[in-house]
Amino acid sequence: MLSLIVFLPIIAGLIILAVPSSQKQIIRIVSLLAALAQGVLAVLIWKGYDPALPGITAGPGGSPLGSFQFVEKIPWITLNLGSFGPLNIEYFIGVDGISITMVILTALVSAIGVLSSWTIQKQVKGYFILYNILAAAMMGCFVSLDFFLFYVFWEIMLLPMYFLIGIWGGPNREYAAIKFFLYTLFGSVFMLLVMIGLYFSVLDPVTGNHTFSLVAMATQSNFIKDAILGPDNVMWRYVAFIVLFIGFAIKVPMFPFHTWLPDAHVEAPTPISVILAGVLLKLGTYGMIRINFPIFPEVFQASLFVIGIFGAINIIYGALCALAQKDLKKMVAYSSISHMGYVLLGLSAGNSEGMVGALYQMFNHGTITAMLFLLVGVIYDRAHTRHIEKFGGLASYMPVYAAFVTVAWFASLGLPGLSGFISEALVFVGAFSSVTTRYIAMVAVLGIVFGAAYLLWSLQRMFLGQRRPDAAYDLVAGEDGHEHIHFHDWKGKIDLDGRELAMLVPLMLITIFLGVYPMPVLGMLTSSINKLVEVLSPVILPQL
Amino acid sequence: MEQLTPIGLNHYLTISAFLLGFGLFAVMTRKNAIVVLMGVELILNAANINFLAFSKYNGGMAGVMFVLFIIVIAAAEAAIALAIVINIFKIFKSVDVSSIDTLKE
Amino acid sequence: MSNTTYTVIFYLFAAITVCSAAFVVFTRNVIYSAFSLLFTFFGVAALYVFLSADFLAVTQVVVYVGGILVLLLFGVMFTNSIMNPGQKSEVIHLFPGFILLVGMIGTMLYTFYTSNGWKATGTTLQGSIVERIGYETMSHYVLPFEMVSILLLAALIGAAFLARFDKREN
Amino acid sequence: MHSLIQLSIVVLLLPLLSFVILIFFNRRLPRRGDFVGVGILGTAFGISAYIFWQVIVQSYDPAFRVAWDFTWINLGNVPGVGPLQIRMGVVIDNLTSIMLAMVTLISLLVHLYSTGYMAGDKNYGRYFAFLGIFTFSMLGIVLSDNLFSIYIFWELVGLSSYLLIGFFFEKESAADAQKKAFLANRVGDIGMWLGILILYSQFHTFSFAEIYAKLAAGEFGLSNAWLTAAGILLFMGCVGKSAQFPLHIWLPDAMEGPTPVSALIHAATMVAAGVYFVARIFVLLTPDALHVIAFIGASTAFMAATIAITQNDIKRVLAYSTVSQLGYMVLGLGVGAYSAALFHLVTHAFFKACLFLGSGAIIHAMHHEQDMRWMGGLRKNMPWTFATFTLATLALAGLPLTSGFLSKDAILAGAIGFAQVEGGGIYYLIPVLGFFSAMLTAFYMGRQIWLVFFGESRTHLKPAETHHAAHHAHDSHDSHTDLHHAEHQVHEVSWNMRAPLVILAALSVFFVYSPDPLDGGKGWFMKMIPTPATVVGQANPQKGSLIAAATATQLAGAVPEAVVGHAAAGELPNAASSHGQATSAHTYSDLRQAEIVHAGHAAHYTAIYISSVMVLLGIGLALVVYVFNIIDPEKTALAIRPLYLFSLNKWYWDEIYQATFIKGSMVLATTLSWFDTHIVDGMVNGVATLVRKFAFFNDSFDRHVVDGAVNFTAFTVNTIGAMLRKLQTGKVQTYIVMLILAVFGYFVFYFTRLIY
Repeated sequence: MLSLIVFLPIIAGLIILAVPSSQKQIIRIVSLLAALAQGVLAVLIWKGYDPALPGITAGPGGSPLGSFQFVEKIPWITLNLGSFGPLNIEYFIGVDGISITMVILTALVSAIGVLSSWTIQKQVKGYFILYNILAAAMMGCFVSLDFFLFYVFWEIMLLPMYFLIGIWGGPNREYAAIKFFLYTLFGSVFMLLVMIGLYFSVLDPVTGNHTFSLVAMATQSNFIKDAILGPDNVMWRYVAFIVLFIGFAIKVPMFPFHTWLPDAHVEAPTPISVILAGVLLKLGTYGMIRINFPIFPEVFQASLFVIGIFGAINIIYGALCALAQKDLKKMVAYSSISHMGYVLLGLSAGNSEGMVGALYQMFNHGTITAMLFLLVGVIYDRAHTRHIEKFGGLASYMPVYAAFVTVAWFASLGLPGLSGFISEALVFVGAFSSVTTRYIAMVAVLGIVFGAAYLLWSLQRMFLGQRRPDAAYDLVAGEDGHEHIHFHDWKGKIDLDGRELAMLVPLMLITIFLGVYPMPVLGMLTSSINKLVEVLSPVILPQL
Repeated sequence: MEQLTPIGLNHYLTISAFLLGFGLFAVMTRKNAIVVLMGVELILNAANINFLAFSKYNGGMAGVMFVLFIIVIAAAEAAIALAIVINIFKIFKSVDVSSIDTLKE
Repeated sequence: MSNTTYTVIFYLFAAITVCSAAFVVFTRNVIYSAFSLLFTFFGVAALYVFLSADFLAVTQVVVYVGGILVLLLFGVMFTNSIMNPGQKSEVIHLFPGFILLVGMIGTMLYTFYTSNGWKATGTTLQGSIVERIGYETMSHYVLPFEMVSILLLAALIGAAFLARFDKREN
Repeated sequence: MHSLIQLSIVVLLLPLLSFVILIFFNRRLPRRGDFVGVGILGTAFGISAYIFWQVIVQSYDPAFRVAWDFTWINLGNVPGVGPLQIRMGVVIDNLTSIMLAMVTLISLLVHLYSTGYMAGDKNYGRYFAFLGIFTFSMLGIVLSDNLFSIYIFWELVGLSSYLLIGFFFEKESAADAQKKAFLANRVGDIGMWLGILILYSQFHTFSFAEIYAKLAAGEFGLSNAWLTAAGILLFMGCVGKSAQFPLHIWLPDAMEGPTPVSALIHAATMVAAGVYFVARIFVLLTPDALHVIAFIGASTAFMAATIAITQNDIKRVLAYSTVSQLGYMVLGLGVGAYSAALFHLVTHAFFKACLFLGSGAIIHAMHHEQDMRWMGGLRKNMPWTFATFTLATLALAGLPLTSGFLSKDAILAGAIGFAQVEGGGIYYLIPVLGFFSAMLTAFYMGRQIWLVFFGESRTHLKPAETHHAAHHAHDSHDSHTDLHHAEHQVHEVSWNMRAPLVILAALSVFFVYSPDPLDGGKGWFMKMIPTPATVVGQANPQKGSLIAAATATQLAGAVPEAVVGHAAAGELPNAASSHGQATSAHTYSDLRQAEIVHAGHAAHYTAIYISSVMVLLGIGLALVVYVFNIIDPEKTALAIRPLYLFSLNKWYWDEIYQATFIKGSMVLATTLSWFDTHIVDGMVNGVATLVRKFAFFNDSFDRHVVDGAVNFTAFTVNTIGAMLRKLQTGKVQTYIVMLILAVFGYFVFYFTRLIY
């Protein structure tokens, strides 16, 4: 079932490969069907998921499958490396509470992304093939429980992203694409090193061979004592943790490594921004939770404070940068830097509230930011500019759009009743409850105000007040006496059309519903998170 | 005159050496095919001298017999060679060896 | 005859041989070289006599002077118009030629006079060896003898075939 | 589930229903569906009135409290904590039922009023929808039984206030105002949120009841400083919402919203929610925190009053008076006059709503003229409005026989008592400020009454350009732009705007609350809302209780009575045994509190005298200035110009904030983004450039050295080949030469070997 949901887009890609590139509509419909089927599968998985099983580590009796669900485990690559012993890489996938939310999010966002890709006119065939590969790779990252498999998917993901930005992007796309690619590759090289190191220091408790299985790695007793990353090599474990953390932090993106994000977002086409912000950023934090922390729990405990500091920096720094932006999309990009900061802060809390909040924030940020970027795309399609100062008074002329923007903006600034609030609140609750990060949380709370500031300010400048003299649209007196808005070379509906509504309404409903009643998602998280916190709990801090 | 050294093997060898050298020189340098042939004859004679000298000073008849055969073969050789030279002359209207470089192709 | 005259005569003939050979090589006139070759052959024949191979000396004179030299002269006459004597034949590779001439001769002489690998054994051929040649020819060397005769035959036929003019040509 | 709970939940959800209906279907409904809002609010008010009847009137129980909650978020079995749940719930006690009735009533009246006031606006339906969601959130604050849900609804009222302030969003000023309001509230909410977090981090629960129980059990793990900090931080929420100094700046600007909204949100209910919240958390406030609260309240009351006396916009005067009155309430809470503060909350809600609605009627009649300088002489044209407005003004000024007198006097009495207990000195500043503000209140309200209703109409005096500017300001949202060219015909407003005025004015009279026009303490309200027992008293001995111990003689009287607790339920307690009455509700866990209440009742009549004198003084001053024109206001203004400007420009708070925080954060933001694009990203690009440089160098090395070697080999081979080709002349002799050369070479080699 998981394999199906992972490889369905690939199948769609193959079908598209067969379709002549002139049949744009067929291509679009094929990938839309694939995405919808993915969504259906995701719902089925969600239905069949038993939230009681925690996952994270090996299950009762040390069964290698752990308490994961929908597990598929077959040997993939088995070589005999002679002196290195047998190299066995497994096709080992499965979900637990942490990954299933991300799986659902991925299915949702990629379906939305296909809809939003409808306007792509340039090389439709190639676009959708790459898009489907991307969707498959993302899904694979979230379900794979074998480090090598994870790494493979992780790398596969880069390439389509590079082309999607570099070919279908904005004026400065090559720069952005290369920057994104190099940055992420830089991170994943580190990951590769640590992966190999781990392979040689972990034994599968059952077969007794070296293994890439993340489940086995998550149990400290499976480590060879004097291996390179064994429990004795404290320093190397620290190094590996930091290196791996940087690898993921680049994806998050964490403060010093974040500059690829605004460029990539500004240049990427709308659907790719949606995917990028909606899913790809989550891979960073997901990787930390799934790989980084359980494998090096004691280092994690030792570095809580630092992670928290970086989280707070992300929150406030991102918010302030967003406050200064003139380009709407860039502002949204910085806002997602700020919001991912909440995730880091919640992780740094190290307790259940914080971690649940962090994961829930990942989910909500996925939906909310997808909404934000879609809305930015809507106005960009019409006005061909994203300059905030070039609008004003739009609310009078595009009421539906204004309403959606208002809800999305308020969801993003964490208004109660919308899902963003609960996750931020839980993050702060956790961060404050943990003695380590208490004062960090006190500072990070400022982010709430700055967030409100830049969002409300942009809202005012674009939608409230009167039309600015240098606005990107004209006002023409309609036959009914009222003034109507007119965009140059925009034939379509002025206000949101059906396709855009079809993209936005589901996201909005999810946002509101999860803001009122979060348990559908939280219920899947809690047991896994509590287990994770137990796994991370040994607070014997080995001194470096 | 007693102090004159008696004629020994080396004297003959020396002569043959000179003949050989001159013969080679002729073969190498002269353009006229006939002179080249003469060079060849000189070389053969040098060889003959050697054979005979060794067979004289070492006893045995092998050298003598060889020289005999060599002379015969040299006669045949000379006949054939001259025939060839004449044919060459007929084809190229010249006996200039250096102008005959069809081997190059 | 006394040892001294013997030696003097040897040197005389040696000088004739070498000088005439040198003249053969170094003169530009084909006719001259042909004629000086005659002297060379004579010298060599004389040396044969010194080497107590009188029969061979005779053969040398007969074959070379009587046969080969005549052939050569014929060749010369065929190929060069006899009307203008003193016609020259050019040389090539003069420089490597000289180098090699000097070099070869030098090395050989050096070898002969430094290496005494072959000291003459006591037994030397004495007196005439005609009957021994005959004996050897018919005993040991009968097969080569026959071969040579066949060869000669073939050579004569071949030479005749090669050298003949055919009507069509002129 | 208790039946009242069910009813209260219905009350809570009805306005939400109205919001949902109106936001989606208002264009399809007749009259844009305003009747839906009014009808639903009427139902809600009916139900809450029934609850009020049940709880307060029919069977009063001082300890009445029914609560119900459900698991909202279940975090499962959290390691280190055990099963952890975040529960949501509603609670109904006496205070809640009173607040319910008050909120729904005022909301209903405002709905009714708005049908007239907003008639013809192009977003008429949306307006009622917003009113609905506001009422929903406000009721949520009132009903919620835990800090978390209070915070949620706290933000939601912020949202609805944002939406309603910016209802005329075409006006830049409105857009600015709404943003300002939301941000100022957010700043306050941060503090409140941190306070909540402090409590949660200790108790892992948000519920009031559990927190108080654990506090009383002394389970608070941190030091008392943290508890004080928690109190002050929670109070910051009130500072933001109730526009206390220093976050008061947003409320006057909020008057950009439609006037009924100002009446409902920015006078009666939402801004009072801050006070209500402080009352909810009153029991965990340490004396230090209370001192801070008291001082902030006093300073707010004073500052706002001083500003109000010079404002010309009729709504701004009322806005500042609101701030000032809120300051009173906070002051009351701070000094421990718990019931008095809440009493003032209720009374103020009614008469201030009445004032705003009245001013709305005036503005409506004056065709959106808001500047009092161009009004005047309206009493003849608008008698109903005049009567109700004046009555409410008297209540606000605090003249006897009005509700405002009862409550304000109670607060001031508590302040005096507090000052006595705390040992005088600086603490006397609080009652002094209070009384002075009372005088100022009387003065500026008298000024307003006079400017608006008496004298002659001064409309024609208005400078033309400002006149037209005013038109431009509002004709984007104003439907009736007809009479602007001609002289205004000012006429009384229609019934649906008149009725609320009358009702509210009627609710501003003393007998609604107390049989004794001079003593609110005898009224039902202050009897039924007694000061709750603090839960931090014994846990942390503070100055107050030490003093209490020192002045044990007084307590010798108070405490035993408390212990005996002669529950004087029926008989009206008199001033002599007032402390007995006060303590009869329950026994105080903190001596200091008992003492303050006692002293407050003792100081009751002093307060009455002083405040009455002050009020009369103020009104007299107003008369002197504006009626008899003995003092010319303009001349006075010129005489004390600095002070005048200081007050007119609202103590320059906006400018200060603009210069410090806003500009500061903007500068910081631009700096950071410059830093981001130039330094951080610059580093990245720098590294990239370095790598590129190295790559180029590497490339050239490759091309010239490595590749060069290959080419060189090829070249050499080529040349050698070309050289050797020369040898292949086809001349036999050449070959011979070579052959012999070889042989000779062999010779040479051979012989050289022979030599050695």
